[in-house]
Amino acid sequence: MSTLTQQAATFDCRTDFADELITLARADERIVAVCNDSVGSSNLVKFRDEFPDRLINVGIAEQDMVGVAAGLANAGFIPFTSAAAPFLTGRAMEQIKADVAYTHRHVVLCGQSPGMAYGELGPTHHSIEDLSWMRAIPGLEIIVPADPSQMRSAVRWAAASGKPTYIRVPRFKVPAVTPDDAPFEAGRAVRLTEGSDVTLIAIGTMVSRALDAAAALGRDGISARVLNMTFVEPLDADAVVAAARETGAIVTAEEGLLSGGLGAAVAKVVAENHPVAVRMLGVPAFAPTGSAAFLLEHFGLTADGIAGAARAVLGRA
Amino acid sequence: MSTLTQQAATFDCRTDFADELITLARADERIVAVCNDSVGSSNLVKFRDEFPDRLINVGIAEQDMVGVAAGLANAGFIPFTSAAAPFLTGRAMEQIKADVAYTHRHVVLCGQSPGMAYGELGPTHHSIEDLSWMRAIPGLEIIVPADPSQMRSAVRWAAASGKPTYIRVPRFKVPAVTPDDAPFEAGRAVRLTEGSDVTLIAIGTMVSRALDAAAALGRDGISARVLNMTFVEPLDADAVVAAARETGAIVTAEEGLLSGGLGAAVAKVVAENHPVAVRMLGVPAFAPTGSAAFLLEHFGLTADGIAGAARAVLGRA
Amino acid sequence: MTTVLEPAAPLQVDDHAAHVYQQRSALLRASSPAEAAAELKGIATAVRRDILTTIQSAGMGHVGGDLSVTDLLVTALWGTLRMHPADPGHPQRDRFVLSKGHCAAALYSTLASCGFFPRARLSEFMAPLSPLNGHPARLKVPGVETNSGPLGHGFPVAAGIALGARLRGEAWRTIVVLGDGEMQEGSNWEAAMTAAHYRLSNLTAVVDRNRLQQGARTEDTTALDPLDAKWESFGFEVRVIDGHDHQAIKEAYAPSTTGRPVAVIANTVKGKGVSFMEDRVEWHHKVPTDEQVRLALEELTR
Amino acid sequence: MTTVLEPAAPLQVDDHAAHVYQQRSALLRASSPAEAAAELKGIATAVRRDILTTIQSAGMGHVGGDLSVTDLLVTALWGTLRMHPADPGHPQRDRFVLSKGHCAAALYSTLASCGFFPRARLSEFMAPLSPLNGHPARLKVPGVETNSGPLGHGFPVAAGIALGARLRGEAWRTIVVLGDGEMQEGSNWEAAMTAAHYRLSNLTAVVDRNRLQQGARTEDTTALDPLDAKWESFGFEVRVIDGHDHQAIKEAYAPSTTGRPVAVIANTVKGKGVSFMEDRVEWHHKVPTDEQVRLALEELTR
Ligand SMILES: Cc1ncc(C[n+]2csc(CCOP(=O)(O)OP(=O)(O)O)c2C)c(N)n1
Ligand SMILES: Cc1ncc(C[n+]2csc(CCOP(=O)(O)OP(=O)(O)O)c2C)c(N)n1
Ligand SMILES: [Mg+2]
Ligand SMILES: [Mg+2]
Repeated sequence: MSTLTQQAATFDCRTDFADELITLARADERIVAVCNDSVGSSNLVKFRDEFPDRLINVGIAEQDMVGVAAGLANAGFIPFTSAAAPFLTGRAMEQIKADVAYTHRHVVLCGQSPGMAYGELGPTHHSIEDLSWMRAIPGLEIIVPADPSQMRSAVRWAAASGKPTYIRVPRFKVPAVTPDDAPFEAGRAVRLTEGSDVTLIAIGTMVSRALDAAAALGRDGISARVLNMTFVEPLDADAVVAAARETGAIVTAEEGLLSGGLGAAVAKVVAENHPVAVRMLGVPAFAPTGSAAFLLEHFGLTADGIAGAARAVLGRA
Repeated sequence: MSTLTQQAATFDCRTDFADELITLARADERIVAVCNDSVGSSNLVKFRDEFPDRLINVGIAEQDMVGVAAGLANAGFIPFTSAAAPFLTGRAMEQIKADVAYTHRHVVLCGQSPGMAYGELGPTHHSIEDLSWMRAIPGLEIIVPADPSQMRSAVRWAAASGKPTYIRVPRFKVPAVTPDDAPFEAGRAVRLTEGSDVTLIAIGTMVSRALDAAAALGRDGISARVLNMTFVEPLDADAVVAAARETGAIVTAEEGLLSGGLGAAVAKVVAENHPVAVRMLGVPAFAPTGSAAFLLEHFGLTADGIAGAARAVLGRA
Repeated sequence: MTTVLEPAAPLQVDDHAAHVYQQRSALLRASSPAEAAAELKGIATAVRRDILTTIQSAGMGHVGGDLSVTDLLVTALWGTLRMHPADPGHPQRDRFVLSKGHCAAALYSTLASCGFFPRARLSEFMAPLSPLNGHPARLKVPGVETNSGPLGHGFPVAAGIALGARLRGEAWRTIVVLGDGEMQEGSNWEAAMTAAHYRLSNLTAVVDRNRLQQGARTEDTTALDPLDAKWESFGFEVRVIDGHDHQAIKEAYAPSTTGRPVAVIANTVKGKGVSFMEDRVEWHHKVPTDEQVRLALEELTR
Repeated sequence: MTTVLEPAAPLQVDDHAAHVYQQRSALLRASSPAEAAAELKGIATAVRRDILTTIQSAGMGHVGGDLSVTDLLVTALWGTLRMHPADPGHPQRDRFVLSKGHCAAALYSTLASCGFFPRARLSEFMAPLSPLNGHPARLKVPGVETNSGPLGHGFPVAAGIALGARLRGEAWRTIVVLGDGEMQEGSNWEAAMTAAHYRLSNLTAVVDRNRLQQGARTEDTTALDPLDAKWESFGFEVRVIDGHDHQAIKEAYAPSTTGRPVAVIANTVKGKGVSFMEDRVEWHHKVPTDEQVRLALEELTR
């Protein structure tokens, strides 16, 4: 697979997450970090060294972690609550529902190493469910940054928004894909390439692969639009409808289950507004053993896989 | 709303749940019940009286409840694990994922009083998230019975299936809607009326309302097919594709959020196989105060609401 | 997905009641526990009466736990904490969290007694679109700090609030009231460890130890005793009291003397004050008939 | 949604090793703790060596906790419980649950030593499509009773297994091993209450008390002490031992004498047996270099 972004330098967005958080914390005393014995894996060592009192590590206790964060928000803080995504979402689900979303507290939930980033550690440590789970909580904004610049924007956006927010913090290294002048707004997709035959809608780790797929399709004379959906909630429904109307076919790609994540959100908008053919790529089941890169290949979450789905949806397979 | 089923006798399926479980338990020593201080609200008083040792009440501890159930399955039992749906699903989410689904244990998860059945008790006690949450757990079968006969079939099916299963146990009273000869099979919808203009796909409390809607539409000369989807997982994709192909338009109705429940499952099949217009009815947000009946009206989850959606999807609004 | 806000008439401060509260509660807070007890008892009786009529008008509610927790609530809100009914979001307010949120009627009746909203609104309990939802919701009811209802949520949140006060160097205190059955939730023991580890001496956790939960006695469901030893081993300063003795409650609500957070195990009677409800499991959420309410109110004048 | 099964080569019993295990372990079980200790120690050293090479071939793993739990594992599987490597689903088997599932390499090495599968397969640890996943999965690895990895899951499951034995009138026992940091999870205290309430004397919960968790010492993260008092107040018979003394471990694994479930607090050293790893937090999941493995193996011959 010798395409542009696959050869480009790749970045670990956790560094950007941590650095941006420190920058914000220097300017705003209300910002605190809350974690579950995950100072290291949440990349919060520097934060702790600079703000020892403002790093609250509750130990291995995710329900308590989210409850404590909600309490800190009550006391006027803006808690960035950080844990491995499967434990943050799965273990503290009802706290996220009741204490954060329904109580409407400005708590920022940072799901570390989402998707299958923890590769060999297996399904208990994968977070392929988080987008489906979190989308089923009313009032929660959901951001899936695709590269370092979006990671930083996401942290800033969430700190300023006043809204309960879930952010995936990628561990899997990704190339930079976001143009300097790209918007970072709730409900606003980033259009990365123009295209008229098909639209590839991707998030997170899948965005660079969608770009590579578009390049490959272009070589076959297929004009593919690429949208980075970034905000899975609120979704950019206008961009989806425009894609359906203007390109007539859609492929979605995400590192997660298809039951209720990006693909499901897109399928809903399409089916309700402008029915066209959609193919959804994602993770179909609990993964076998393997590295994150291996598993993405295993499940066809690659540029080839995306391009293949595009050809299939166009009947050119 | 003076339509057939709305005038018919209605039933509390919890009685059927409890009676059927007792019948099975008499014949099969492996059947036990596990609950969270919910002997009364799970309608397990008679079960306990007849099988005092086989009713395991772990107290108010849902994570423990599901873990203990998985352990009982390891020891050769078939645990029917019963709690109010929001606490069973939201509080024990990661146990359901890891201990039941991923470990692949034959545990039957019985979500009592799902949807907005707990009316005035509010969003913390509503379970509008459960279908989206549970669909995002690989390997879990999901059954939403629509009436007493399906409730009994669901209990029998789950006991015999050997599969981890989630069953909604309705509290909101419903009329009988299932013909005697109707199938009860995984992945097989029940076709309740024939129709050629539009298909109404409903589950649980919405099925009788869909039938009423079909009757109302019929009076306007619109021929509506009604499918009771019963198994949200595995979905009857063939019936959905046939509906799309043969009737050209679909309305889904469920007592739950639309992010990843029945509607999302249907939209995926439609968008991937035979794109047609779909309207999805469900609960849009955390509910205000009110009885279950009031809230269903409030959110338009009525025969009128379904009929209106059908007219809208047909452009005859 | 967005949250739909309540279309209901919002609750607003009852100016007169709030004014009375400010003065009387200041005196009660300043009084010795022994001096304050009789007056607190009188307020509690009035609140109990409101609980009964509130549940009567709703035709639903959790009367047993409401009546067992009343004295704990009234002593907290009237006799201990600094509340601001006219300015419920006052940043320096003391915080009260009712973790056993099913006893919303008791909380609402007590908040109304303080003037957070007019007592007359209690009749809207659980009515369509009412702000007085079956479980407390903070965007709907002034004085509610966090939404409760699912058991095991209030204590971690309260620990976070107390930790927040500590981080800000603020003097306000936090009291959280838990059910005893609720202590079966592991989330509470997580919060206990956190509170003890951070030595949150500004936090008081109160257990309404009525020895009954929804379906049976706690000790017949999942035993909690020795509950004092549990709290002690989790690092709390433990005070075991009669949870209907206002003097004892006010004493127990005094700040920590050890630098550790305080656990008050308040021995109570579920259904307290209405003889035919007392210590009977079925009154967890049974609804009294009009005749039973009449009899209960009669008892509650004596 | 359906589960995709592993396309990997399944693990199969190692007949010879299983045969040796049946005989030696029967003798070890029958021996007094003092008699059995030396042999158990020898097996543990061999297992420690396998852990190191297993992690070396994977280039990943949790070596610190693997080495602290080894003696607890070996004494359970070789010296206490009745396992059936040739028939891993044997209905009367004793059950062993490793709740601290991140120490899969220790569990796999021990299971291989018993013959559940050939030792040679250990080199596939975490390889693509290998059954030896980073955390134990029962459909992939014979001898694994329940999938673990997220902390706080194994104990409730083990309580359910023990309760199941009780309900069926079966004599088999259940041992579950927990991390000490893991005890911060509230789900464990829920399970403790359940186990005590049902008086599950057929259940032994073992805490690998190495005083370190992922990022720091337990007492600097969220303090657990007095851990014995916690367990006692939750209704357990508590035995505090040196978790590297095989005699003491075997004694502590003896059945309950009180009718209550047993908690063994095993004081251990994280990284035990490899001097440069011992009691150092960074070895939670640091991976040794080839040279470090060589040095470690050298130490582990002595
Ligand atoms: C997580 C959760 N599980 C179950 C319930 C259902 N429930 C409501 S009240 C109650 C009993 C509570 O008992 P206790 O804490 O002793 O309260 P009190 O006796 O003061 O009413 C139960 C089980 C709930 N609200 N939340
Ligand atoms: C629910 C959950 N939260 C967090 C983690 C990440 N994690 C893996 S190991 C570990 C530390 C465990 O410490 P301890 O229980 O003391 O184990 P040991 O010292 O024996 O390795 C953590 C936090 C996890 N696996 N599960
Ligand atoms: Mg109680
Ligand atoms: Mg440890």
